[in-house]
Amino acid sequence: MKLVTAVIKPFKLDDVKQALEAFGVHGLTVTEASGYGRQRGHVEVYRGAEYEIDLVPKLRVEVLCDDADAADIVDAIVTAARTGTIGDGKVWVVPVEAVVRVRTGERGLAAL
Amino acid sequence: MKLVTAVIKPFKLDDVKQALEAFGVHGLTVTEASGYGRQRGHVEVYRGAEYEIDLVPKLRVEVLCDDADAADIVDAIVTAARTGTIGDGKVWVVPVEAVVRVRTGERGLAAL
Amino acid sequence: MKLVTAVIKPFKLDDVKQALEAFGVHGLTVTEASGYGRQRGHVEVYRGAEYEIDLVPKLRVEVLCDDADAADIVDAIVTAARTGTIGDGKVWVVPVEAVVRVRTGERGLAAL
Amino acid sequence: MPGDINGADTAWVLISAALVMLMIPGLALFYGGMVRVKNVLNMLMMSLSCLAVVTVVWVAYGYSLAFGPDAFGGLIGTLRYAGMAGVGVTDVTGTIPTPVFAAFQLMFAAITAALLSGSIADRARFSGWIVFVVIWSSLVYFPVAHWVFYSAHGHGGWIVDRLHAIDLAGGTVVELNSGVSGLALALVLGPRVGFRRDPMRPHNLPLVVLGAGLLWFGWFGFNAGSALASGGLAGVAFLNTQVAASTAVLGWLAVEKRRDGHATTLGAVSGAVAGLVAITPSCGSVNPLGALVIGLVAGVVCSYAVGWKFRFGYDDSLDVAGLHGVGGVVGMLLIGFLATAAVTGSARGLLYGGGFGQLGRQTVAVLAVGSYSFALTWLIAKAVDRFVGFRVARDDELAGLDLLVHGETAYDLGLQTAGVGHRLPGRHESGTPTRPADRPIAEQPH
Amino acid sequence: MPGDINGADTAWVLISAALVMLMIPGLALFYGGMVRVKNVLNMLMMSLSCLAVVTVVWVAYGYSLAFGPDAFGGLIGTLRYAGMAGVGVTDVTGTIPTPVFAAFQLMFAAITAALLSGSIADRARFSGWIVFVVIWSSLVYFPVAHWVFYSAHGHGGWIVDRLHAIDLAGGTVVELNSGVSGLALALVLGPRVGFRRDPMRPHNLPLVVLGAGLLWFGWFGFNAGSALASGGLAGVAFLNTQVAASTAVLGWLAVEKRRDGHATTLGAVSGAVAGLVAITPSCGSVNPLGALVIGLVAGVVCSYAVGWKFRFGYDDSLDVAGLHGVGGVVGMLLIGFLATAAVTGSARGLLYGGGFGQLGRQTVAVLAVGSYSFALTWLIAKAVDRFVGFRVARDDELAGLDLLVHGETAYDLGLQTAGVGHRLPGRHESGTPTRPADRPIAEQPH
Amino acid sequence: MPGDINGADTAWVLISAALVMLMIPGLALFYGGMVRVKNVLNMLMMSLSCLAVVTVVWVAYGYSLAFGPDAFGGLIGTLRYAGMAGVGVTDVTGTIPTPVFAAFQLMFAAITAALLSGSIADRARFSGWIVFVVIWSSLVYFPVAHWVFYSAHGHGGWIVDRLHAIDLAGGTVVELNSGVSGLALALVLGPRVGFRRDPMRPHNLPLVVLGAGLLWFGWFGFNAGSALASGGLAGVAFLNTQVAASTAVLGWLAVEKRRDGHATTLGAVSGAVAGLVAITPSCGSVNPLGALVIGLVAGVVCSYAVGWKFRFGYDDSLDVAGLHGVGGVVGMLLIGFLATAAVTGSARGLLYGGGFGQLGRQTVAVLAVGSYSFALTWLIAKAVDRFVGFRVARDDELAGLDLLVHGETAYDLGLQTAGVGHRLPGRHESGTPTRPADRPIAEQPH
Ligand SMILES: Nc1ncnc2c1ncn2[C@@H]1O[C@H](COP(=O)(O)OP(=O)(O)O)[C@@H](O)[C@H]1O
Ligand SMILES: Nc1ncnc2c1ncn2[C@@H]1O[C@H](COP(=O)(O)OP(=O)(O)O)[C@@H](O)[C@H]1O
Ligand SMILES: Nc1ncnc2c1ncn2[C@@H]1O[C@H](COP(=O)(O)OP(=O)(O)O)[C@@H](O)[C@H]1O
Repeated sequence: MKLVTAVIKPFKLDDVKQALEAFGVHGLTVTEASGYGRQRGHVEVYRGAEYEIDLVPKLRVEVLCDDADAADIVDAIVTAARTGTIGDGKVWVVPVEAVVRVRTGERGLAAL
Repeated sequence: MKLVTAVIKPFKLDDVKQALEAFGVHGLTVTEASGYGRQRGHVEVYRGAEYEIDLVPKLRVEVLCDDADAADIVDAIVTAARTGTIGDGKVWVVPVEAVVRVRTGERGLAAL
Repeated sequence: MKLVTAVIKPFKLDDVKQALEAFGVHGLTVTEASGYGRQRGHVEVYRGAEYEIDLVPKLRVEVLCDDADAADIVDAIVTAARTGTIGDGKVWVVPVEAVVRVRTGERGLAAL
Repeated sequence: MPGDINGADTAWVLISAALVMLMIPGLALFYGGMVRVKNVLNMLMMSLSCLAVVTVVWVAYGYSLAFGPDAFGGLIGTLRYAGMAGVGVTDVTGTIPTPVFAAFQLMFAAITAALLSGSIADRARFSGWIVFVVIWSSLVYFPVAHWVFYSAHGHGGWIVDRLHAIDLAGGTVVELNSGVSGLALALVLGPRVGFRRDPMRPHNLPLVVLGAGLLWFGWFGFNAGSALASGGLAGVAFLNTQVAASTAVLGWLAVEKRRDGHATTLGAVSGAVAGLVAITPSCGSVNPLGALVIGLVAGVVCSYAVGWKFRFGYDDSLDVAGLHGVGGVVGMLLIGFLATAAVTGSARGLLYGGGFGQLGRQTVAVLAVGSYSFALTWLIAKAVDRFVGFRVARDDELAGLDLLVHGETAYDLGLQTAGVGHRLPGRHESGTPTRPADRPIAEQPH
Repeated sequence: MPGDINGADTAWVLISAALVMLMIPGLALFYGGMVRVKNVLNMLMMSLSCLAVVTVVWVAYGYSLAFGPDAFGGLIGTLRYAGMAGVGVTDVTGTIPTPVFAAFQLMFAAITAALLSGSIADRARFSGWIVFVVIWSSLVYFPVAHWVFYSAHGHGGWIVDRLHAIDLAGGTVVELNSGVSGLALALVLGPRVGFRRDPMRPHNLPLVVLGAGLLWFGWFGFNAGSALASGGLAGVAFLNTQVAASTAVLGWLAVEKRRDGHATTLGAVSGAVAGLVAITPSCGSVNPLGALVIGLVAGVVCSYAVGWKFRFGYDDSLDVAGLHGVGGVVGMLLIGFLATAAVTGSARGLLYGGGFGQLGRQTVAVLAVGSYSFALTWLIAKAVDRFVGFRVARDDELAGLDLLVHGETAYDLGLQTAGVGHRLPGRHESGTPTRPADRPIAEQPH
Repeated sequence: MPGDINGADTAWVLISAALVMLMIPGLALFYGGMVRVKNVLNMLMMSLSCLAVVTVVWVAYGYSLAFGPDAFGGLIGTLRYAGMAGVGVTDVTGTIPTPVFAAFQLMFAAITAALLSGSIADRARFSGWIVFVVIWSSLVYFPVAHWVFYSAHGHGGWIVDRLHAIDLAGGTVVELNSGVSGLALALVLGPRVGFRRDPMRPHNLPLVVLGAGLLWFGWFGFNAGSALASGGLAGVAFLNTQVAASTAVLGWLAVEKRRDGHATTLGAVSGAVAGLVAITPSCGSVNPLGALVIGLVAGVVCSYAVGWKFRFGYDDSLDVAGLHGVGGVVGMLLIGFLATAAVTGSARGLLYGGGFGQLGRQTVAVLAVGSYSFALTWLIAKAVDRFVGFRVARDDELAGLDLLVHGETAYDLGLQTAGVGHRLPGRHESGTPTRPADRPIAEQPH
């Protein structure tokens, strides 16, 4: 099992969701986040003083999946989340040793 | 060391916390999240138009623990978070290579 | 590749960011979180009733990095985030199997 | 033969009526800010529904029950003015047009019902609440208003015109009445799940402060407007209102600082309300030094009174009994000590050489209104609970009322929903509501 | 020869003018709470800018166009009072000082423009909006105000003084006018990205309720202040305003409960506005029972009308046409049925034995103002779109207007920014703005 | 021999007093929305505490110091009216009951102290603040009010009655006074940690807009109420208030757009306040075209003035000096240019052929009040800092004042706390507070 985590631009969530559904993934968990990297924050001006707000709002999407699907899911997310402009985000994959569905106690693939 | 992550229904946090304390785990980190899976969101009606709000609010709980405790902690969480209705959430386990307590610099088990 | 996750006191974020920049890490993702451990929450009094608010606000910082840098990055964060008082937080390291930059599709180190 | 209209008095009562109306959204926000984030809208709707429902009842028959000629030996008014008969452009009450008087008094009826709702925050069925408001206004508010405010006509209301108790702006009718009724209601509905265990902190204190600010502002219309004339009495009532609210803030904060270690924002606004409540009956019978004392006593006493619910176990959620009940009694009784002939013209309290007479009259008024409204409210609430249902299911209470009762959530501040979710094809295209066939009805999110 | 100043009338119109002014921030919050979190400030700024811009236009020539002596056969006023000539300390209009009258009427002009903005929420260029407001006020608002309100002087305005249609407080000038113009504007700008697909839920319903509360409060000045005197007519108008708002709330909620299963908070406040809109023209010609009917009809009809946009595909974002257009028509036409001589003095509606005459006059007024303002607004909007640009780029719309247009975000409630970010060395140290040389200009965050 | 009460004047001043009172919660929200989320409640409490504390001081001796007969050659009033002696139901001041006058003036005293608090946001000890308010009101506000407003009685106050400077509504007493005192206070307390480095953005701009809306609304009572009569002068003051606020908004936004590239919401409301400040002294001496100029100049000048703190390094956190100090001076001096006999009756400014006389008088008033209040405030602040302590510890400042000083947090919008935490067994069960024995006292969360 793998955990695919994606940090994306907020308004791309809908596209990512549709891409995942098309792929057959029907669950995900989303967290509000903010980040910076090459994309720097924006400048706000208040009463004549300029401030750089470093952190840019992002969403952090987590998808648990079968080992075999991980690469395809990464590709699906990358394609759906891409705008081609700086700050599009990152996707990464982490190994998962166990997954349980709380409602039923099912484990492994059955828990997804 | 392991990292146990649980996505649960918000009002179950207290039960989960108590189960963990009973087990002897005295620390955790919580993030607000939202998710969907088999449980779809709810419908809101605004001025005569119906909208489906897909994402259902959840809490995301992280517990760092010793390798030996991981399975029991998963069980404790699953039991405490269960309502038996759809949307109860998932629990998963990820391997951790190092843990440090910021205050003291202690590492490994001593850091928990 | 590794994922370094740090739970820190909110007002220490700036110091952590500066430490990471000094080290040459130019990206990170931040989430609002709350947690408890040895540090218990605070007491609020409302209209004559005392409540203990268990969860203390924290920030959760994630940094993707090269295997070789992980240990140094952990150290940099620990040093920067330390106040020496209880509740300074935890830092942990998780193995990462793949990283992709959404904008370009670059993978691995090139994606950071 | 009606007298002449005085334009200045009319202008003052017109704006006072508007001020009292503003107290209702003010109260809605005051209460709404105090509940947990899952019940905000329900709390707002409990106040707003009073504004609408009581207005209709008032026009239909409420005004007439309260201000019609005596029926049943003065227990209530007749239906002579039902449907606003006798409330025309040229009708006059005292020195102001009757529609202005009727509008001013309407707002009192509406806010009193809204005040009640705080005692049963977070757990009442909305339909039960609406039915309760109609019955309670009819059987409790209008009679008590008749006893006290009907005197504005110069004949009638037994509490003010025969007993000669003093209650300028409704310390009995509005404050004591809502406080005691709120207590009865809280007893009938029982405590919230988690009462005495979970922290139930205000979810939005700036909203509470805003609500309190609007209440304070509107209370000038409530109290000084009750003089029904633009003159010296309104001026004294206005000044007293300001003074009592202020000393109550300080009294409450002093207790908190000493007892709890912190002077809280919730304490400051609670103190303000306690002071405003206590000065409501007394604003036209004491001087500013008296108001200073009344506010201070109200602030200190109420700061303790709101804690009684934890000791005795009734869940008066937003402290209607603790603030309006206790504050109302404080204000009524202190008139018996502090009334001064320099303001009242004749009546004098104990400290101004008037003996125990006035204090006795005030006590009788408190006991009469308090016991009547407690008993009636308890019966009405029981009946509503039995025949309509007054409390939501336990699971609904846990999940929160906003989504379940009103199908809405109060805030949507996140980015998550920016592009997420979609409008369902629905009634406006097809005439009948439809749902995508391939998915089950959504479960509620708990 | 001007008459004498009546101090009571003056006090009432002074405070009424302040009340109407408060409606503009009230509207700003009402609208601001309804849009998504990324466009809150833009919505607030669209209302606030009307307050500022229309005031300047009014002083320069607007008051004169609206209330100057007839030009072009009564189509508009002359420039005699441009620059507030003739609006001095001692000038009198009716029984009040002319500056008081001018201030009261100014607020009507400002809020009407602000009302419009709701129909094009989330997508308008700010510069285009400012230019539009100036032209629209000049070519649409001032003429229509001249037709209707100029009658306040006792001579002139063809709709009220010659046609003898009834419109006390601006059901045509303010409500119908803004509703129809809003529709034209929405058509010219086209729907938002995601209209009919994405949920565009209010981001902050307590803010919407607060806005609605301030609107309701201010509307007493709007309607009862329009009597321009502190007396019985103001009293009836006040009471009717309260009654119609209340029954409209109940009507709207009843429809929702039956149709959608939930009585919503947004429905309650929308109902209130619908009722207040419909009673605006009629508050001085019906009795409280008539107001009860008008509110109920407005609540029910508008609760359906706001859904038309989904069926027909125009994006009247915050329902300006559905509430103010439809509600205004409801109020104007029902006068034709419900006007009673007991209030008007003479004019009678169909149900009070007055025949079809008044209904016909009301219909003519509606058609005249409706068609004039639709046509003119459409032309002006097209012109602004062509020569200034009226709609933001698609990407800017997706990212949200607050950051892009105003360089701000509405809320900063998180801890993330507590110690993050830094002030740029800038203009205040060096005189000219600078940016760190080693980094590119920040991209906007989408 | 006191004159007769005029009911209309009384109604107008009564409602004006209520309007000015509303400015204080308005200001609290205006300021509260501007600070960071960790200090919201502290900011609200600094304003609210003024409302309470100044009221008590006013009743005790403040009214008498300000409006008692001259003591020390007119530097201040005597204690003749201490404890509200001579402020009874039948006492009259001018044409209104004395209690009404005393209540109206009380609100001015309270808001002036509240205004000050903005300059030391985020870092003041609450106890230090309370002590400061009492001393500052006594030694600075009441004397200056005596110099300027005492003239309302027709004899006395040297600035208005002997110097013949013009200041209708308190450009010196309220605006300049608070601005200059705010500057002194900011200098004594020193800048916040992170000043000139961290972004300290408003945490809730809709709250700021709401606060500004209430301020604007209340300012009509402040300015037009200062005419103390319901007539033409109140009308002109009202209209001028509206006009100046509007042009100041436009002036400020134009500067921002040109200088910074964005017209901000914070700029719009700051502009409004700047205009309202500048028209405060001048609203009763210029015509609407004069008001137009005054607003424009105030908006432009203040939009630059608020940036000076970054250049010179004093941390006037919410720009009390930049708005009220500078705006007050702008308003006072422009009277010297723009006063017109058509409004004043006699006094004329430079541009209306009055020569330099009036300008000189205005300048003297500004210098007298400015230097007096700067010097006194600096001394008082130093004394409070020394004997009570005026600044919180650095760590407390970093963690935020809400939790540390008031034991509360402003918002609790998350789901995290829905079922988390628990009430401690405590004082209400046992009489004395207890804490679970097995765990250490909770550390504060920083
Ligand atoms: N080293 C990193 N560790 C964790 N998150 C990162 C890292 N670098 C970037 N991110 C996340 O990815 C987002 C986009 O990265 P950025 O470098 O700005 O753009 P791009 O990937 O298009 O070059 C950032 O806002 C941040 O949330
Ligand atoms: N594949 C997945 N990856 C990550 N999170 C998931 C996944 N599937 C479900 N979740 C999370 O678990 C929650 C509950 O899952 P759901 O399928 O709705 O209910 P259940 O587990 O009871 O069948 C979701 O709201 C989501 O947050
Ligand atoms: N076992 C754990 N798993 C996950 N997070 C933890 C754990 N223990 C502590 N934390 C996080 O670390 C923070 C600080 O831990 P705490 O024990 O309070 O202080 P310290 O590390 O200084 O002893 C907590 O608020 C919580 O967010």
